[in-house]
Amino acid sequence: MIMQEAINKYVHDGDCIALGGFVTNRKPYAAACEIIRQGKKDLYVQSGAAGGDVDMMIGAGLVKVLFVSYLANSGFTQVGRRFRNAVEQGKILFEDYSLDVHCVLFHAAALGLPFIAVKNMLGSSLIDKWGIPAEVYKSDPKLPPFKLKVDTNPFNPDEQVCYLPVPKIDTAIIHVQKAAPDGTCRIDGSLYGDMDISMAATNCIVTCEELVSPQMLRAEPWRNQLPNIAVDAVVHAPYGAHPSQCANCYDYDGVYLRKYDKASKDDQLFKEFIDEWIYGVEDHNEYVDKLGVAYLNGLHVTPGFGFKPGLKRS
Amino acid sequence: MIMQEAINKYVHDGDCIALGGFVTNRKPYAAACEIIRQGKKDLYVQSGAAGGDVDMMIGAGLVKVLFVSYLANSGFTQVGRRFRNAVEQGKILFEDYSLDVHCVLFHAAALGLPFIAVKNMLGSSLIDKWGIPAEVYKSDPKLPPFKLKVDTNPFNPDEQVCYLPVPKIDTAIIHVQKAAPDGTCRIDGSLYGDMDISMAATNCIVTCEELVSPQMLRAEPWRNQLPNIAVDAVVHAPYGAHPSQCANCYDYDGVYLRKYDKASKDDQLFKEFIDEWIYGVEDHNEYVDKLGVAYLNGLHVTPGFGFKPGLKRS
Amino acid sequence: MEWTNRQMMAIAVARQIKDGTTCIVGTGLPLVATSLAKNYNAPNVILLFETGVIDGSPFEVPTSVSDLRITYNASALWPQHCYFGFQSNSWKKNKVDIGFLGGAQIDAYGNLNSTAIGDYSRPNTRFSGSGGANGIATYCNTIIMMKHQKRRFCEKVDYVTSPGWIDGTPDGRTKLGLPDVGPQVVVTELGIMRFDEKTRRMYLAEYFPGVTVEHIVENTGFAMDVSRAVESEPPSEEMLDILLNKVDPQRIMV
Amino acid sequence: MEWTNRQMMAIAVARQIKDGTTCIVGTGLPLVATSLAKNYNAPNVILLFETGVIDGSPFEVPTSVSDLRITYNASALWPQHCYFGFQSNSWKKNKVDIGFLGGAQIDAYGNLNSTAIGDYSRPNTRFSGSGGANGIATYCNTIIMMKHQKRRFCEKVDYVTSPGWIDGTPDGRTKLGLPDVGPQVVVTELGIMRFDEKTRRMYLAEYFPGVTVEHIVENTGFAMDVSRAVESEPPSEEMLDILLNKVDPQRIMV
Repeated sequence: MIMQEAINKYVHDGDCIALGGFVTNRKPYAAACEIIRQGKKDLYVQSGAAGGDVDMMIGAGLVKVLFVSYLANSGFTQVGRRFRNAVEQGKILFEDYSLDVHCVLFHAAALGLPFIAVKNMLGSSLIDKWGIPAEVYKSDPKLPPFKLKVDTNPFNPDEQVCYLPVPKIDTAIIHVQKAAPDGTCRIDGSLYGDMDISMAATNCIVTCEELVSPQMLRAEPWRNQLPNIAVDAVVHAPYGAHPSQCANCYDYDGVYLRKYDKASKDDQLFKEFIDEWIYGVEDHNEYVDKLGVAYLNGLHVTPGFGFKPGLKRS
Repeated sequence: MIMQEAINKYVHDGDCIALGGFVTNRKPYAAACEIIRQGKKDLYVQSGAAGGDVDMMIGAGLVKVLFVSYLANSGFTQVGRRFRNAVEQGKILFEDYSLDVHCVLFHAAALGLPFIAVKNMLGSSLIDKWGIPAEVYKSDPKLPPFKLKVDTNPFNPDEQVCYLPVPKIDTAIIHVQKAAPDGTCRIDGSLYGDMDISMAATNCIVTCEELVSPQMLRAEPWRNQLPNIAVDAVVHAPYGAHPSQCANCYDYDGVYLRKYDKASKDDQLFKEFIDEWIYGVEDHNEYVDKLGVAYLNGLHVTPGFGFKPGLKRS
Repeated sequence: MEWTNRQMMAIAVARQIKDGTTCIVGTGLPLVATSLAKNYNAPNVILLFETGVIDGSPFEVPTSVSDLRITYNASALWPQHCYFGFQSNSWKKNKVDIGFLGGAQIDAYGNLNSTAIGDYSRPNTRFSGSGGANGIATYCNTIIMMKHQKRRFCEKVDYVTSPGWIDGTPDGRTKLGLPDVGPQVVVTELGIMRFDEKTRRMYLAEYFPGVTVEHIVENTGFAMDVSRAVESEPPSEEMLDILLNKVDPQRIMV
Repeated sequence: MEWTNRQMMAIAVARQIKDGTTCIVGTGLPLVATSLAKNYNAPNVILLFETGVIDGSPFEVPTSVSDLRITYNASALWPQHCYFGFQSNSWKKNKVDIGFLGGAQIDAYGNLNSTAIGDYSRPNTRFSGSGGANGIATYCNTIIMMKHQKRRFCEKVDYVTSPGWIDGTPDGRTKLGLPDVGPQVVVTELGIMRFDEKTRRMYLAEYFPGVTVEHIVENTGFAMDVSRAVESEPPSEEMLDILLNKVDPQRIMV
């Protein structure tokens, strides 16, 4: 499937979406850019450990509600600047979790559990300060009836635990190294919560560095993370995680990330940045052509190290 | 570590243990045989999908309480015969779960959750018929206060769910293809619940086909299932899953499994069987020598197929 | 052309499988039947196993759902908890079309016992336990394969391992917290039973060629409507040939 | 021999790391400090990261806990939920010795804010959010690394992202459901603070060479006992050399 079709078919105004990867690693940037290009509105974003992908979507005004546990391009931007701006200016609704809890929420959704109870967040403001007002929780059918509830463990009345509702994700988008047209996926490097959001979501879009034959992946099925039946669309998008890292393929693009750091400080500079890099290119192919072959070659990881030693990072 | 030392150090009378694998695949038989040889008593066994490994331990009189969701050498013995005999004769305490629930209980224990709630088992006798009497649950500190509880979902008062306590496993034993002395493990083929019991248990013993260098496994860390810090003892035990299968290594030993099927029908025949194959050999090395090189060669899988086509199975 | 009732049973089940559907399969006859369907009327059927093996293509009859034979050419071998999750979500996401069940006892509403006969704590006969059956019965529409005997088709099962349509009332399942899916068809070596849309009670839909309705009634321990029963089509030569010479040439199962 | 306070801070933290221990490390100064320990006083320290990377050996300073540089020579790259589980169980199984935390605000009992300054819903300054900090604070003994400023060392933090010793009462944590672990030491660019065994309140344990106790008191927004304070040993030439020439030769962090 081509990117435009996949996003058009599986991401709608008002949907709840989740993006894979972690901060500056294997983030599905190509898909995020296409969502921005198509101008999807009023999105509910379950972001987990988000990076520039979600920061750009916030900056472009697509996000209505953000469920967040971390948002940064760590090492380049310590706090996502469009996120920060939107929160400080009261432009979006947001709700905080700890990253651990966000991870286990995605996992519980993948397991199809009715709810989950944990000990994390007890004794912290994550319990009693709610970003989404109680009345919004009650009235918005896309949201659970409330953020959480502290109560006792039914098997140990002396123990307090935190009961959490399980998120309902419409569409998950992840970027992987290898996928077959049938949907079978193989991920190298860290998985993060990618399997969880893919299994939890009603629809799952996979973008991949390499589109490979099913036979290749099925010869060693124990190395595949997602089977055909878990995936709804496979999009071939080489460098689809740029400017973030993609294990065994490329390192992050520190120069680009610093450029984004500067641009995202300011409304006007941000607008110019996305005008140039998102709206100004027709699709992901034009984007990578704009970067150029030699430039992208310079990001390739050095086999054996798993990253690019000596990479220019500032 | 050698097998005798690992079992002696990490399996004690009265412990709760869990064994990896599934029915006739990657069951840690060599370790199970050593537990029998050492005559460990009053074991609480969280068996999941058990096979001959647990059936022999029951037959040898080691098991006090069995948590079971399936026990068979499917295709060879449709119901574990020593298990069946022990239950029908009232010789052990046992508790039934569905396999799905047993799997998610192990998983919840691996996640360190205080308890877990599911929809499985609702409307079935698994809810209201308890194998372990309520007063035993209350009085035995190795057991949770009760089997389970049906109550409403706090986020949906109209929905019934089944609340389950999370098992407390003292020692998990799994058999893997490759392990390094530092504890790093790589499993080929299906994982079943092996990662879960390993992470959930206080101690984890790994037996392995091949003891390999840490460097070999650490060169591709995304292919490793258990890291060094999750494992307490690594035992080199080639053919340690015989007579069950071990992916990429050997198929099951149908002839042996049929022999066990016959022997386990009868108290006396069973005694003769374990006298010959467990008590009659000093250790796993003597066991494999008794089987012989040519015989074991005959079980090796055919690369590319993942099993041994044309294997004599009856 | 000759065939056994067990072969007819496999063929009758294969005919239930629509192409492109996804089935949760247990070992034994269900695997033979779905393999037959894959080789004849439903080439794109996807087989799932409770061990987490997804879309495997077994070509020697496997003895269990953990048999390495099942993993050949599979799409992925998921850890157990992923199977659990996929099954739990499949109902909402419409990802599994049918699951297979068997048992030692069944009642008129498709409630199944595969745990024990007699008193649960000290049974006359103990079986292997639920295995994955209960989860399939909780979340999936099911095809049940059984031996047709009076003591197995009984008024009340001794233990409900896998809930069917409970007591047949329209909210029988939902009031217990169960998704509104359930048994669709029961296939035995004598014929095919379905469940009435309104009463959810088992009725005889088809009797196999050579089997009489009376014989089925005699071997059923509860009152069963037979007014809608028709004779099944006999197996085609082609389907029987594939079953015997391609799916189970070693005749391990049929 | 010259050194900066930030380098002294890294060295002071490295000295806290016992050989053979297991530490949950965040990026930045904690990683520099633990790398220094690994190269000097604790060669067998095991580094864990909230991304599930276990026992990695980074040799170029990583910019985040998801940086590929962290995965070099790792024992395993666990999916996120396994890290969650390992951390949740580590406390019972004694598998993690120490975790690192930082923050924008800290109070006298080690409660930390890394979420927002001002009103949570409409803050003056918003930070990146908890990340893995809350989980580490829930389940692990911790070393906290902070900038030492009066507005950061404050009477009451605006938002408790990571609970410390709560209000200092002996059951402060357990009555809230938290395991009885907590902050052990706070290291800043000025000195080392510990928590009184009885009152759980922060006290000054060490001031770095060239720093006065008065300067620390002036930069602390709550009353802090300084009666037990001693001057830290200056960095050894060897340790400083390893820090500057081996651990962070590009001087990205120190």
